[in-house]
Amino acid sequence: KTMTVRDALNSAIAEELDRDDDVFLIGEEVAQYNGAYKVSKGLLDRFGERRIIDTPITEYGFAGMAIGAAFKGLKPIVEFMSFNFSLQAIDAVVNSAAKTHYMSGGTQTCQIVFRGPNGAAFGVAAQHSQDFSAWYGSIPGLKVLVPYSAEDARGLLKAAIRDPNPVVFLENELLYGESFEMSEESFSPDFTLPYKAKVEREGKDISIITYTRNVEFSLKAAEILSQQHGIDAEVINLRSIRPLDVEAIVKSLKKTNHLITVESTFPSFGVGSEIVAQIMESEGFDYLDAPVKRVTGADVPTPYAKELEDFAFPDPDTIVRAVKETLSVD
Amino acid sequence: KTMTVRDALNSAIAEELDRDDDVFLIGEEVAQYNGAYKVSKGLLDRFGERRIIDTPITEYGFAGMAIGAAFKGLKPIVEFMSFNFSLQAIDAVVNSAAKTHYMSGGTQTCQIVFRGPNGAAFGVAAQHSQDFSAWYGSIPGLKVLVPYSAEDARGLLKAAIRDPNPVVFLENELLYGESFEMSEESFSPDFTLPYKAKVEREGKDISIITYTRNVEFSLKAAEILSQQHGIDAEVINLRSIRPLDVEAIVKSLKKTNHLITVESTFPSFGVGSEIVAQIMESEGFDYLDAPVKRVTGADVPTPYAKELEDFAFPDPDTIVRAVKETLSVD
Amino acid sequence: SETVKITLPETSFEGYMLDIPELGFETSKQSLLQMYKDMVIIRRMEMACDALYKAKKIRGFCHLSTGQEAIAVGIENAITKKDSVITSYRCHGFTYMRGGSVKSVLAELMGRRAGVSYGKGGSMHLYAEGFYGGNGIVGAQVPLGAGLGFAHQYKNEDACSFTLYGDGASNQGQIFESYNMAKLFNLPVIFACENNKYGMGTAASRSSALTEYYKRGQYIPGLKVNGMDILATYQASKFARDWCVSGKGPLVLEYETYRYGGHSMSDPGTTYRTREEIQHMRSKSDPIAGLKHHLLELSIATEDEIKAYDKAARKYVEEQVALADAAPPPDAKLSILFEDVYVKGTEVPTLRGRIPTDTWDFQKNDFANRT
Amino acid sequence: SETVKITLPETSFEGYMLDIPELGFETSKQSLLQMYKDMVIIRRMEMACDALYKAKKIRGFCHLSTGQEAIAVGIENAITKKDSVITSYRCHGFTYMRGGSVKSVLAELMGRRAGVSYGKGGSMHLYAEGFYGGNGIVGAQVPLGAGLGFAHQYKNEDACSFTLYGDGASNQGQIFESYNMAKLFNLPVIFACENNKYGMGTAASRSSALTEYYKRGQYIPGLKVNGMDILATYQASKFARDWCVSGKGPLVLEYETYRYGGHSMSDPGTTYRTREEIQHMRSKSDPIAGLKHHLLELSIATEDEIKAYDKAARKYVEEQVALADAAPPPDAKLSILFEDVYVKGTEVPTLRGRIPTDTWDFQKNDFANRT
Ligand SMILES: Cc1ncc(C[n+]2csc(CCOP(=O)(O)OP(=O)(O)O)c2C)c(N)n1
Ligand SMILES: Cc1ncc(C[n+]2csc(CCOP(=O)(O)OP(=O)(O)O)c2C)c(N)n1
Ligand SMILES: [Mg+2]
Ligand SMILES: [Mg+2]
Repeated sequence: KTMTVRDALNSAIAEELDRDDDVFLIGEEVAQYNGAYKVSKGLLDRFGERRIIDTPITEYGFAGMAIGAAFKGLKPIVEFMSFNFSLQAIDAVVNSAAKTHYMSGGTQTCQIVFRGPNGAAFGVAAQHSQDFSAWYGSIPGLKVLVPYSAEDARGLLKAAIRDPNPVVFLENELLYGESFEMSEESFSPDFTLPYKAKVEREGKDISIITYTRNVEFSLKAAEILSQQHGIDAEVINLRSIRPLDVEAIVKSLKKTNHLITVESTFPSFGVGSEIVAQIMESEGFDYLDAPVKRVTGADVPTPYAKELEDFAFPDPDTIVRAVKETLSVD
Repeated sequence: KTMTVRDALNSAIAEELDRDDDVFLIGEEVAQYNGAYKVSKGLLDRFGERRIIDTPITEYGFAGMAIGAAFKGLKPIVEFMSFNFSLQAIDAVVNSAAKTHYMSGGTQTCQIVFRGPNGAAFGVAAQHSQDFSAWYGSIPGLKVLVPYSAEDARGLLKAAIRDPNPVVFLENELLYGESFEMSEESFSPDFTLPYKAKVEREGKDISIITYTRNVEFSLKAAEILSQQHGIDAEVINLRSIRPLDVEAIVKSLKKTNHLITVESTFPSFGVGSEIVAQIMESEGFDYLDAPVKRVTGADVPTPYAKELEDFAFPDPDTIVRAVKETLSVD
Repeated sequence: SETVKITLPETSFEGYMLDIPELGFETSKQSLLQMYKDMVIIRRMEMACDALYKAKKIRGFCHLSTGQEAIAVGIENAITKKDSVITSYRCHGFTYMRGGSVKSVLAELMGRRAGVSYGKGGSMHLYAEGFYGGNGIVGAQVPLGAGLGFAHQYKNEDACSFTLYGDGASNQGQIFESYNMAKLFNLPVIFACENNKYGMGTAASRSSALTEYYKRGQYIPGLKVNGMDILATYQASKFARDWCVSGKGPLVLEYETYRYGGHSMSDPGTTYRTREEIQHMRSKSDPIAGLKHHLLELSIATEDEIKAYDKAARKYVEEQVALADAAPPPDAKLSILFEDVYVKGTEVPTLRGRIPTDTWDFQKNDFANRT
Repeated sequence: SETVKITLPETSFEGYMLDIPELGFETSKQSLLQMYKDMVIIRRMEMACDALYKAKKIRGFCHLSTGQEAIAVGIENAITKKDSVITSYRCHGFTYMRGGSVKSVLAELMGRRAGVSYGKGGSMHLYAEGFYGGNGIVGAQVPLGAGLGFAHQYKNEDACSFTLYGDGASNQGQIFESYNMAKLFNLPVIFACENNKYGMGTAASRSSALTEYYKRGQYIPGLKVNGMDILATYQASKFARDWCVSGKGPLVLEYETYRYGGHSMSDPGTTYRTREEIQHMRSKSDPIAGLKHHLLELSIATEDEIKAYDKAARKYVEEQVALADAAPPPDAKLSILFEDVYVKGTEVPTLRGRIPTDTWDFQKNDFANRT
């Protein structure tokens, strides 16, 4: 059976709302409009205004309000219409949600999920295209999840909603409509996923470490590599940025001795940078037969024109190029 | 002759105010109170209310207002009382200051400096201790400077104020009162520094790449290493995070074949991570005789108690440990 | 040119802590005609956007101002080139009025090098002389607009800043921060709320505890204006400019208006409001029909002349569409990708592409790592 | 216990869109005595902080509430344990009133494991049952406080949230965002501004275009209270709680008060205001002296009894200081450093120290990379 990412998210939220009266969904256009991207479709009808709450366009205000509610034991799911707008609320997320448990010596919890589409969509230009995985990923006190498939989305979101810590849940607008095969167990209302990487494709020549939509591009690249160059790439879907499953990365590297990272964040201080540093500091380093190469978003505010935008984010061809350069193949 | 960092900043601002009527200073307590940390001492008296402007506690508002003024050709210097509070304004800095020149196809400039103390002071706990160098450093459209000495502070701030691009200028509160030797030329009103790394101490055994207050700790560590272990460390003061002077790093590495990074940001997706990744992607990689080790802030919201806080940020001992581990010395 | 005397209906304005503008004023026939032509061109331009979007020639978000044309046109006629204007993403009409040609606006929307932002900004990020964008983050432009006013004051210019934002945006905290500073510093800023009754799918009354947006400055005087009447809009904008330029400090304006279409191209605009409501506004309050009525009544133009203008406008926009569509996109080159991140000549030495071999070196004006 | 009848002076309150509370009310002698004792203990505690700071036993920022004691005490006496309180960093008195012992407050300030936050928060980050901090980012606690009220409403509790912030904080945008949502959702939130006339070195009139903070909710009723009079403060807080709990929605309270000391320990507090001003407030409006006067006048206590209370309070605080000072700091261990980043049992597998060998493994409960 298959499911779209949108439906996976919707069903995960609905089930958790069913399961626990303390869970509620809050954000811009989540209720009457059914969500800007229809992730919350039908939820207002089913759960009513107490549980599905439309807010004014005041990100700092409603994120802060949800955090306060979490301080009193509620379990809010906060939808940012886009994580680009979470910049208006990032002080609340970082200073109030992430740090309070520590500052209070563990006496004050904050069970909350911040979710919504992260990064770019098509043709939405610089202010609507930033990927925040590395920023949120750097904050102790947060967990940061990055689902790719519908099963990821369902299992990780349900886990996040039940996690007693603040979780940042980064979706991808361009994946909402995509359908994925689902396992039998993933339909269970108790299906949750651990925050561990998943091997999406086994391979022996090179490891491609990636997440969200770039998993798709990496799988495509792996096909091209296999068919055109006889290169057998292993593709690893990180699923989580914090914690970062370094063990899984190193395990794959030990097998393939070659590795690239693929992400859509700005290149500097990004997810790839951290992975390289982690490898360098682990036994993985000794298994490297070539330096790790990072495939990243280009170091530009995202341009609008398609001809330029096409250079701004990874695609299968670029991944293929990076692999070939890493393996010194023409 | 010597100068404190505070005086260096103060004189740089005063001279640039003298030089160009479009330059003004704006922020909380910068005028009548002479600055929360007295960096702007005497400037109100000298330049008057038109040029030295106290604002309400509304970071988003006054940062945005200054950006708007920059759109019209003024050259604001925005003081954040601490960069921790810049989180309330970070949307304006990133989405309005950094991206507008690009989004406008180069038709709209934004000459502005955001400055103030970044990172921790003593005993100020989690909400007042975050180091934002990697975050701002990741944003194309910004430049990000990190002065260490009084000469750095003077030369880089004057350069930043004259730079037609938005510049984030990260100071360190704990350095304000420290005195440094100044070169003759650094007293010139036309003294500016390029955004390049500086070799603070030459050495042949290992390169320590660092910035701001950690330069001091690294120099101390180098002394200990030299005296107690006969290790000759080269200490490099980055001075700039964006651009990052990879050339200088690699040059040093080629000489020493060993390298560590030292910074006070959270460890993940930090400055050290990026340096490791840059080395991996450069010819520097071939010169590494041991993996690069990162010395960073610990992965915790900063604790208050000194006994714990002492573990939160690098100190000379930890740097010595990292060097010894890297060189496999007991 | 010949002048006419206008008397606005009593219902045009509602004041808050101020005396409303004169209802009677004189203006030239010529300028009324020009207003008409401009509104028609903007409407035609928005219709062209709609069609081009549906033809997949415009990508991403695209927000049309159909129904709201009187605001951009009324303001521009009331101000001078020295004044500043800044808006949200719903900015096509303002860009045109500030001097951006229809071609250069549409070329931008189609991602062409001939666009006002050289194809880098798209629909939400248009700029022109004295027009500071086209800003995509709801509410973000308001402190920027206060800063434009700050600069006018700093430079001792007789000019002001028209800072526009929506009814939805009106609740963003930075707007209140801006109100406060503008009042404290007595800045020549007009906080101008385009109240089109909805922020996306949210009716004003569901987003705002106080929907009298002209009062939201609280300690700043305010004026509500019938934003569907170009004459009221013009007179109010002139009043507002005079207010600011004469040193009275900031003012809050509320233009009551209506967007005929959806919020953006992906929103049909009919799930959160009735078709009757839209139809009612279109047929009873349309700013173009309203001015046409005046032109006829004041014998400034005949029905035939107006038809001719309409036809000319349509033809003109069609030509501009063709020119825009004929304009090439930016070259698919990394040198163009990396242009404009920094001011030319002051770039960081290199900028990285998606892989290290795509890194650009500004000094070499070539790839950094290729030989 | 015996009751007394209080009649507040006319000048105690100023209302905005509401009828001010009754000036006359009954209360027990016992509770007035307790208020007195609590205020004296808080003052003594703050004096102890001052001394401990000067002795370098307290580090970092430390903000005292000397002069403002009537607010914490008045509120606590007016509310129940079910209600919520949240404040800025100036939070010692509130923590004490919500149930944190003097010892546990001072231990926290001295960075001891026995502190309310186990030494991890320090002066600005105190917590207690029903007290949600001690928050260090100016204004950040206000949306959080609205969320506390939201939770009370969601859970259908007869309880409200006292959300405190300063005159300086009152201009932060998120406060207006919170006002708006609280009104739209009819939340039981009291937005309580402690107007102590200065935000750091900035006088209220230089930070705020409208210094009548009780009116800043605009569409939310407001009440100004003489915050130097514990009886007025108590009565207003009770009124506010009743207002919210009876379903009337949010309320803005302004407690007019004064801080005797500097903003924090590094501020002498005398560069931006005159010594005369401080002296005047101290001698004419002190909340403790004011209540003492009532106690004498109402024959609740004699001069000697009060002296005895004062002495007892001093002795008590001295004992608590000694106990706090005798309490050990947290063990200098990485296991303690990394505790509380996440909820126990749900940590990320490892957290990194300053170097890789200092990485902590929660499963192993030991270093990850050491053998
Ligand atoms: C900070 C932020 N939050 C949310 C959005 C998404 N968004 C774009 S427009 C809009 C509605 C704005 O409504 P209004 O201010 O009334 O302006 P209008 O579109 O009606 O002109 C929303 C929610 C955004 N761009 N920025
Ligand atoms: C967002 C932010 N900006 C600035 C500061 C620095 N700061 C701490 S307290 C303060 C003054 C606040 O004044 P007010 O709100 O009147 O409270 P009071 O200190 O008088 O109790 C400032 C500017 C901060 N902590 N957070
Ligand atoms: Mg609207
Ligand atoms: Mg104050």
